[in-house]
Amino acid sequence: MIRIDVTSKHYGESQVLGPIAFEIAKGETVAVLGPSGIGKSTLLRIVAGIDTRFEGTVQRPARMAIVFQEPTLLPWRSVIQNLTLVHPDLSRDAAREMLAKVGIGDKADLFPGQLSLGQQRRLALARAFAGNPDFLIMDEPFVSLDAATAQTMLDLTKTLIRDVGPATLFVTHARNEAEALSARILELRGTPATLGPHLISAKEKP
Amino acid sequence: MIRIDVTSKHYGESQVLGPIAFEIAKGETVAVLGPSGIGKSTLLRIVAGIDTRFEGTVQRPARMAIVFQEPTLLPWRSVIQNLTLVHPDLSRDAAREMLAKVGIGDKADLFPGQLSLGQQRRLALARAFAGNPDFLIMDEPFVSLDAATAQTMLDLTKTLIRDVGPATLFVTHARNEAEALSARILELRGTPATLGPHLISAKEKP
Amino acid sequence: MSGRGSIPAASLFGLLILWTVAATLTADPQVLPQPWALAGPFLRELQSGDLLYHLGATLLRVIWAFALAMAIGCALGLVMGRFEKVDRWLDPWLVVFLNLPALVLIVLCYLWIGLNETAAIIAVTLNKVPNVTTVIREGARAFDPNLDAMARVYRMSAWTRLRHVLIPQLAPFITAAARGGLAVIWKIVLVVEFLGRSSGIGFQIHLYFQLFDVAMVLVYALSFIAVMLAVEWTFLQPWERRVRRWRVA
Amino acid sequence: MSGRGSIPAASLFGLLILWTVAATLTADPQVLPQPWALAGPFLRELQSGDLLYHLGATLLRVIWAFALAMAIGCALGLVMGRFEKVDRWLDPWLVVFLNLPALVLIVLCYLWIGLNETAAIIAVTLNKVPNVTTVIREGARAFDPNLDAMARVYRMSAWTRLRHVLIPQLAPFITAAARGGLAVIWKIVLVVEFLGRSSGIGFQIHLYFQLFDVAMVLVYALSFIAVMLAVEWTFLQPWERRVRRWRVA
Amino acid sequence: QDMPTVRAAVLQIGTVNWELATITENGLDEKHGFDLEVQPFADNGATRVAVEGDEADIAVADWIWVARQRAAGKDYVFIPYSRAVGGVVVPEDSDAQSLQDLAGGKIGIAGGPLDKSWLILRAYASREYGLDLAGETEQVFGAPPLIFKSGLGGETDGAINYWHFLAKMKAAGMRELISVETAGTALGLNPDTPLLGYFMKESFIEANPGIAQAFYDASQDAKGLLREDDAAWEAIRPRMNASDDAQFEQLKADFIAGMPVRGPVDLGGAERFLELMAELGGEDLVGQATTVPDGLFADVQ
Ligand SMILES: Nc1ncnc2c1ncn2[C@@H]1O[C@H](COP(=O)(O)OP(=O)(O)OP(=O)(O)O)[C@@H](O)[C@H]1O
Ligand SMILES: Nc1ncnc2c1ncn2[C@@H]1O[C@H](COP(=O)(O)OP(=O)(O)OP(=O)(O)O)[C@@H](O)[C@H]1O
Ligand SMILES: [Mg+2]
Ligand SMILES: [Mg+2]
Repeated sequence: MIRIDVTSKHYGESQVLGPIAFEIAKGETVAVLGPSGIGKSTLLRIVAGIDTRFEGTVQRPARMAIVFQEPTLLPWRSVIQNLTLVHPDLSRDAAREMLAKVGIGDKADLFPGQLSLGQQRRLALARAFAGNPDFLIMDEPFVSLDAATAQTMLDLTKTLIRDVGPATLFVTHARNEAEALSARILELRGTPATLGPHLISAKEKP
Repeated sequence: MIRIDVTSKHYGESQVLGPIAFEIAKGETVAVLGPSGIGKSTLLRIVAGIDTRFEGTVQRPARMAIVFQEPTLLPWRSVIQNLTLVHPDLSRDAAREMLAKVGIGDKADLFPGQLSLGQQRRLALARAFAGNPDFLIMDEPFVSLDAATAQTMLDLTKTLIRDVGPATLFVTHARNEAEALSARILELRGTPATLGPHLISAKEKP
Repeated sequence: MSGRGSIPAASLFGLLILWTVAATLTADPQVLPQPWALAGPFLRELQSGDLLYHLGATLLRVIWAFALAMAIGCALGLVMGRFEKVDRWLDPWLVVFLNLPALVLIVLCYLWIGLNETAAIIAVTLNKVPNVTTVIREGARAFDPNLDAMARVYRMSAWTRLRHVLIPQLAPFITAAARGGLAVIWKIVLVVEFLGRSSGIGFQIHLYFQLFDVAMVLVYALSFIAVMLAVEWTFLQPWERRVRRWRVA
Repeated sequence: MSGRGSIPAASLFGLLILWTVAATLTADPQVLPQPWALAGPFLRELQSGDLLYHLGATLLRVIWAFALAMAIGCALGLVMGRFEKVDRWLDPWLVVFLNLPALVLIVLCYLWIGLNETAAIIAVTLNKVPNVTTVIREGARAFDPNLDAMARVYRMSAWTRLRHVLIPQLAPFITAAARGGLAVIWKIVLVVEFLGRSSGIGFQIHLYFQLFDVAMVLVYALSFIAVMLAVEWTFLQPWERRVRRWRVA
Repeated sequence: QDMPTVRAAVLQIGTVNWELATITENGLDEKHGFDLEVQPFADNGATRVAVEGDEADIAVADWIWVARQRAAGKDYVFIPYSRAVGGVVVPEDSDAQSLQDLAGGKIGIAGGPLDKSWLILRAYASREYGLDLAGETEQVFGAPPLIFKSGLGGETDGAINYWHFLAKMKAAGMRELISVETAGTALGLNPDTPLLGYFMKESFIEANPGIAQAFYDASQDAKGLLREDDAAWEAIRPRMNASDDAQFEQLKADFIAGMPVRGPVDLGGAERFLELMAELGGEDLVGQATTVPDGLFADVQ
């Protein structure tokens, strides 16, 4: 069970986040929507425990996986090492298989800098999926991909959620992605940002 | 008049681009489509003159502006300096106005690292628009933005094209963006990538 | 600001205590005098004007050599780091000059140019340039190619590129070279002074070492260190804080 | 490989020509002998075994001091660069030790520990540690916070983080410190040897300098430089190429 | 006025300064028709670089060194100054009675393996006791102050140092085991051969005829003053860095004892000395000067 209770978050003088509280149950998927610059990434960093300079409390499990808004790979290690170093338990074969799933199976021995940006993003996704996390955090995971590839990634995410059952929190601008993952939708609004009025979540719709 | 005539482009042993030839007239807009990893960014870098290790020739004007797939800002200079240093002729007032247009007018004195990724991308757009270029090159310029902001950016681009009339070459995964800019569409396909069979361009449609 | 100043003060005080303990354990003022035993000799040298005279002489040499070595070293390092071809050609020279003993260079300079200030400064500069060059070269090799491409496409002028694109990326290397550089220069100035000048801290230190007057050796050494601490705190660190602002913001 | 080797060779040959010209202009073999005039003395020293003996002694000291100084300096620099608090406390000490004249440290070491090998190596190490620390600290301050966050969230082990996240970022700083470091260490070893050892290149150089025998001074200095060139080409540069592969790919 | 200037490059703390200061302070330079200008340096090597680089006209060295340079083609000429040489001192409570007793021990030596005192003592030990001093002892070569300190601290069993450090060591209670003079005499060397002296370039003498003699006269006058007049010592006492009266007296006595007699150098004695040095130090020490080069010693009366 993940419990988020942020009272406020300031950068210097300016307050970015107001009171934001919600919970995510095991196996549940939550999507955060909101315009650019509202504070979605800030919220995710707080939830992930990267940013600790805020008022409030966050309860989270230990086994987490994150997909940042930018790929954030180790440019000096090969593509496959970017999986195996982060997940020491992952065998090389499993790593290769994971790379193949995201469509960069033939790039295992290149450096990340030799991938296209879309391929780097998929590697970051592979890294997040490979660990069978209890809590999956993703910041706009499917942008910069063509429609077909984005669909593949979305399907992969669905499979992971079905098989491993992590709590999932992700940011997106595309409402259809949230719906595809049957996510509860939280919308950030205003300055400082707070959760908008409860929207009909994808789950409740049918 | 911009004339691109690439015979081939290799990375090491593997050939990424096959023969690709096209022209862009002054005031014309060309959109490049294709799946992730096909070679769109590679092509754009060749056209911009950043990558010179290819077979073929490119004719381009001197006054160019580029929006990379990643923001590529000077992190150690303030947001406004990222405009004024690149465009020494741009007055501070004009720069502020430009920032306001892309919706980050209040961030002029922050460092780029203090912006959200979407705001950084908009700064990169502002930088490209501010120079009144003869040739505008953009690599997935409108991703990572919410629908409303993306629309604003699209409108700004339209205005620039109408007022300044640059030749424009841009990569996108969203066919509707290409249509909104009335662009001629080029589709990259295959390995090595070549131009797909001629598609009905947005212009020709009506 | 007062909070910022108090830790260094406390830290230096700790060093003083350590020294006192060491001196008490040594129990031989000829080997290591107590810190307060230096007050007398210090005031004496200060009043006689000797201290300031020699300190001034050394500082002048250090400043000249530092400015020259940094300018030449940065330029060379930048060029060698950016242009592989030049690097291939100059690299062996760099290794040779890097490892040429200070003594050899200094003596050759003195014999060629004469026992004068010019020779002293050139000798120090020649000794130091390879050090600066190696550090800056590493920095230049680590440049971000994307920013380079951006600067090229937007046709930024050479000067703007240097000042706003390249130097900020080099900043940590420049501070490392400058800080380590001052220290190395001053070590070489000591050798230069002791080999052929009639003034300067190095001259005095060797003199008093010959006389086995450790107190005076320390008085002179510490005077220079005090100046260096002042330089650290009034120039280097504020400058560093300024150029690092974007990182912490 | 042959292409790679030929430029350094040509470059060294150019240096040799420069030397010949300088020697011809100097026209005084006692000030600067012709390069080939060193062949005789070199062979003599080689055959008598003196050269190898002293070279060995110096190399042993250099290796020890280098290993110690790099290990301690990297650790200190890493900690100071990452933890602002520690940095605040230790920074003044760093400046003091950075600027403490080699002579003072060496003499104190000899007086405390005795005129022996341990004292010599400790003296060199103490002289060099602050230099390494300053360079590495700059590197540690420039770490990418995003990679840090990634490593934290994925709970990478401390060792993996050090080896695969931190050290690769430090690589240019480590090479700069190592390369400059070897050079500085060897300069200090020379002083150490001349002040209180009975073997080593520094000892020989000072001996022959006292005799004004420039040829022998050069024979010994160049022998060490030759070793350093070999180290550059067989260790440092291949290592550097390896860790830089990802940049050029 | 057209009095020639003589620029002397000396160690700031060198004992030669005592003599030079006596010369300038008593106007002995003007009396002999030149103007003495003293340039202090911190290292012996520096003084030699100064003369070689024509920044100074004279400096101090031992004549073996000057002979070596002359044989190598330099036009250096030697003017006697002092025959003061060192000796071996041992701690007060040491059991050592002769060099033999140092076998197996550790000797601190200032000036390196080619130090003349060390070489003479080695020859003496081998002649007298059949002892290979270099082989049977451990040598620690070091800067004079370090040898001084480690000698006093008992870290070494014996110490060979420059004479003014020896004087201080003796003043501190250390005992002279044997002086180099005694050893040299036993080896058949002429103890009156002055080892240390000034050297200047022949070209300088040619440009200033009579300058060598004039300088020698001034030096001799100064020595005379110092030999006879305690006031002259008081005048230079501040330069002597004697921390107490005992040191002062020891330094004074040893300085006077080291004054060579006036007159030309005994060439025969010099030749024997050089031979011995060549035998002991080999080419490392004497270079190509296997015999005393012609014109090495200035023609002074
Ligand atoms: N270090 C900082 N200092 C000051 N302001 C900051 C800092 N980091 C972020 N901000 C501000 O906080 C706000 C929220 O940023 P955040 O990155 O969370 O936005 P976001 O919702 O993720 O936007 P996007 O969709 O563009 O990624 C922005 O307005 C940004 O300017
Ligand atoms: N330096 C390099 N070395 C080897 N291969 C490279 C290098 N750079 C790019 N590639 C390969 O070239 C291909 C095209 O890359 P490019 O960045 O042009 O793709 P793209 O079409 O822009 O994709 P995306 O939509 O994901 O940005 C990719 O398969 C990539 O792996
Ligand atoms: Mg964001
Ligand atoms: Mg791309």
